[in-house]
Amino acid sequence: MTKLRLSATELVAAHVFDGATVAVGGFGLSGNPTDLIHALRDSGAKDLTIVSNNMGVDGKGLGLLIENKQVTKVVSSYVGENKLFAEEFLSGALEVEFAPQGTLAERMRAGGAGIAGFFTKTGVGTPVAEGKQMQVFDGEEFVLERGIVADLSLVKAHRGDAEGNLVYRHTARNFNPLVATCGRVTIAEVEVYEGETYIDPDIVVTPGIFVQHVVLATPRVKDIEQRTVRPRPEGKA
Amino acid sequence: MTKLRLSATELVAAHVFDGATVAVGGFGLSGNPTDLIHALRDSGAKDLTIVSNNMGVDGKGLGLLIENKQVTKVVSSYVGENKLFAEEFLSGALEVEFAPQGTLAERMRAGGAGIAGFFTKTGVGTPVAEGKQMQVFDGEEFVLERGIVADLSLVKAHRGDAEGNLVYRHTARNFNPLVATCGRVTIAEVEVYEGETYIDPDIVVTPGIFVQHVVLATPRVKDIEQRTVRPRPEGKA
Amino acid sequence: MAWTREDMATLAGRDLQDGQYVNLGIGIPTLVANHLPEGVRVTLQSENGLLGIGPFPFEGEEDADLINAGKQTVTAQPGSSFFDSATSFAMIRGGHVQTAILGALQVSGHGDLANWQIPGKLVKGMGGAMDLVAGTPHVIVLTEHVSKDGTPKIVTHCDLPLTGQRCVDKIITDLAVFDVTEDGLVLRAHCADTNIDDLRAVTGAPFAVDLDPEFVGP
Amino acid sequence: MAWTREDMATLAGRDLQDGQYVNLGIGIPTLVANHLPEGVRVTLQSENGLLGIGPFPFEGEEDADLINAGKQTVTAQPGSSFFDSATSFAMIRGGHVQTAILGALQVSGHGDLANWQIPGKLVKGMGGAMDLVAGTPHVIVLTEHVSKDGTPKIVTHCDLPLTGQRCVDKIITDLAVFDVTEDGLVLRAHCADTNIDDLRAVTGAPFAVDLDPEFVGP
Repeated sequence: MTKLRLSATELVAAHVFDGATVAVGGFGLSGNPTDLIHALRDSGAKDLTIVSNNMGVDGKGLGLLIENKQVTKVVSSYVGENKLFAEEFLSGALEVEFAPQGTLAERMRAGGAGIAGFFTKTGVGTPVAEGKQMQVFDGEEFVLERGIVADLSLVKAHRGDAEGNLVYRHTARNFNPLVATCGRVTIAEVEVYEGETYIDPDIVVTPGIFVQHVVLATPRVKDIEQRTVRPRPEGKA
Repeated sequence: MTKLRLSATELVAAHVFDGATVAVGGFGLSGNPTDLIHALRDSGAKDLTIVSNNMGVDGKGLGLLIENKQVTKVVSSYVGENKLFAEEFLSGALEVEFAPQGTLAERMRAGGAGIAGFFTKTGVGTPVAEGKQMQVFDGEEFVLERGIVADLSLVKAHRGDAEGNLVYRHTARNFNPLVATCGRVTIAEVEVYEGETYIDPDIVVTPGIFVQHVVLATPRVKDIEQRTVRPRPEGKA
Repeated sequence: MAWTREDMATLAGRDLQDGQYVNLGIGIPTLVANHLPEGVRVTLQSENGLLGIGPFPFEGEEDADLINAGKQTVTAQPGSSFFDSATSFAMIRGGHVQTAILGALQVSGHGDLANWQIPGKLVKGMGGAMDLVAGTPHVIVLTEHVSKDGTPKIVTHCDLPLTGQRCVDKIITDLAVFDVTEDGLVLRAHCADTNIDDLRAVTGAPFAVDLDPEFVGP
Repeated sequence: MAWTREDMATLAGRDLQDGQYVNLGIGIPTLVANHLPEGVRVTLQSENGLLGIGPFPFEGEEDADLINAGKQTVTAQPGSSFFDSATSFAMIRGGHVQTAILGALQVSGHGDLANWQIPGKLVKGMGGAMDLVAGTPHVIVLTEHVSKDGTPKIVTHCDLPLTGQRCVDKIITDLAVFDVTEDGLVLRAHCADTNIDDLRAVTGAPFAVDLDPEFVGP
């Protein structure tokens, strides 16, 4: 038995529906489940709520779903890299719920962990706390934030095995392990499929219990948003 | 610069004080920071509150602190393996706050993560929820549980490096990564010290930011509480 | 003859589906691992931080760093994973572990469960039981129908301190199988040498009868 | 002459102690990494999941999987670690990252900070700034003393939407250094070619004066 599936397109189409809440991993364009985002676009599902730290850039990442007018609402911490998004937002076609980055990560973790809500100091006294329940603990004020459960979670990992165990590479990990936990159905796109040569159980980051399906990513050159380098020291190749 | 310290005894004595709350890793006798527990006993610190899933057995693990009458209160999920503990508890010399195992783990994580409290369904309608704040979310009742911050956290890890990064071995991981996060001061006892041959950053479980000091464990045969085995199949060595 | 512990484990095993994640409590529930229907493979979760519990180790291969929630030395299956206790209970509390099978001191007709405190005895603690019954979507209780002194373990109202409220979905005893519904207990099957009247006499809660015509004894 | 951006970074660097964990915001704060006092080594945290940010990679060695919170390609120092965003903000929210250095649109005399929403412009979001100022024990703001149109950035009351309330501990501008205390701002130092009267004219909040006799210019 393996959780590997052959077609990302068929898989996403089978699990998404109009009005669904979809959580998507990634920070900027790093650690994005690109094939699964393409499959989500190809599904044509409408009125989606997307929960993701960022919303891609024009023509890339989750920006594709904006172009395709599939999104009604986004829950994000930063959406500044996407011009079309800005237009849709300003025109009122798109609802945005801003969540501080750490609050967003914790809300996904909470949703996946059966935690209905948690009290954080983040956002107290700011627009983020407006209309939310406040409570004082040990003399400090906290705001209640709710867990998020998604109908479908799309995850990018570096390696995955037949049981759905996942490991990530460098900062491409970011939101992915949290997105993996909060989906009613979670699909992971992996660069390397280990099959029954399982990942060492001591280094598994996302245990397979959180992952229902695995697809192998199409090989591609990964996008870099800000290519910053330094000159090589003299005499080095 | 390294976080390695030579004397567990001196280190614990320097950071513990009468009345301190001390969080200790381990599940049963597995993954116990044995040298650090010995150092805590040797410190003679009194009126301690111990936060740990279990309280050791007679003469072993945290049981040593009970024998030495250093403990006023324990926060645990299961304390059934320790006869002296039972006597002290029944005589009223020892206060016990029972916390469900998952709630205890989450409370430590919350304390370490700046979460004042969280809502869980665990314990609703049971003695655990008595006197606690309740709240209904989406038609279900939840109980508010508080984060725990310890004055001192004692952790057992398999390997540690100069930066305090830690990895664990098999189920000896248990509560240790959570204990590591919730201490104002955290000391890790490691079986293997990697020094500046650092642990691969992709497999670090506890990042060094959570660990102030590292000590090298005294080599010893680890305790097993329930030695269960099966017969070898015929013809195998 | 009443069903044996193995029979009870067999009946519980039939409730599991291939590919499920399951947590087995100490005692009779542990036996379920060895009584799964043909073709059904489940992954066993141990709340101390292991997904994919394997059999006991061969003698001499015990590892103090590899134990189950009963603190017994075990092995790990191929494809297993180790994780911390918060992640373990994220799986449990978040409903990712699909079925939990536990013992009971008392269980009510509405699915309240008491299994962590014995009257007059020392309170040892609930361990992970409260989290398991609160978080797991499907909870099966495996228990003797009556306690050693003959008192019904299935009751209208638990007088022992609860482990969880309205959390049990199915009760399998040495005499009978009950579903726990919104309206109370429904008898689905019983062992060959008892009958409904006898069952009423040893069951402390009322139950409806809707015997499963497809039931096959263990 | 006012202090340069490098001068401001140098002054902020003096506030850091050897061995600290520090988060640097985008812009002037980033420069602090290159202006640490002799013998002071800090570990830089990047909220997207890296502890131990190294310098930019050599050309050709950029890795799309290794970026900082500004989405720039970086490297990782020896002894670094990667982790998920919830763990990253557990570090931040839990107060384990000891100092955060950020920019400001406005900062009040009581330490309120506004740095995520510009009036009349599109709201892009707060990213991790709200978590950083709420969770980090020591928050330093590095900012020009006045905005491009000459308006004071230090104000009695921020009229821009807040990032955090009473969260700033120290303000370093191109003209002066202030501590933020319970009673409001205290001027601790200023650059050579300004004076207290001139500072009052360009500072929108009142401040006490308690110049640090040991202050050495950058």
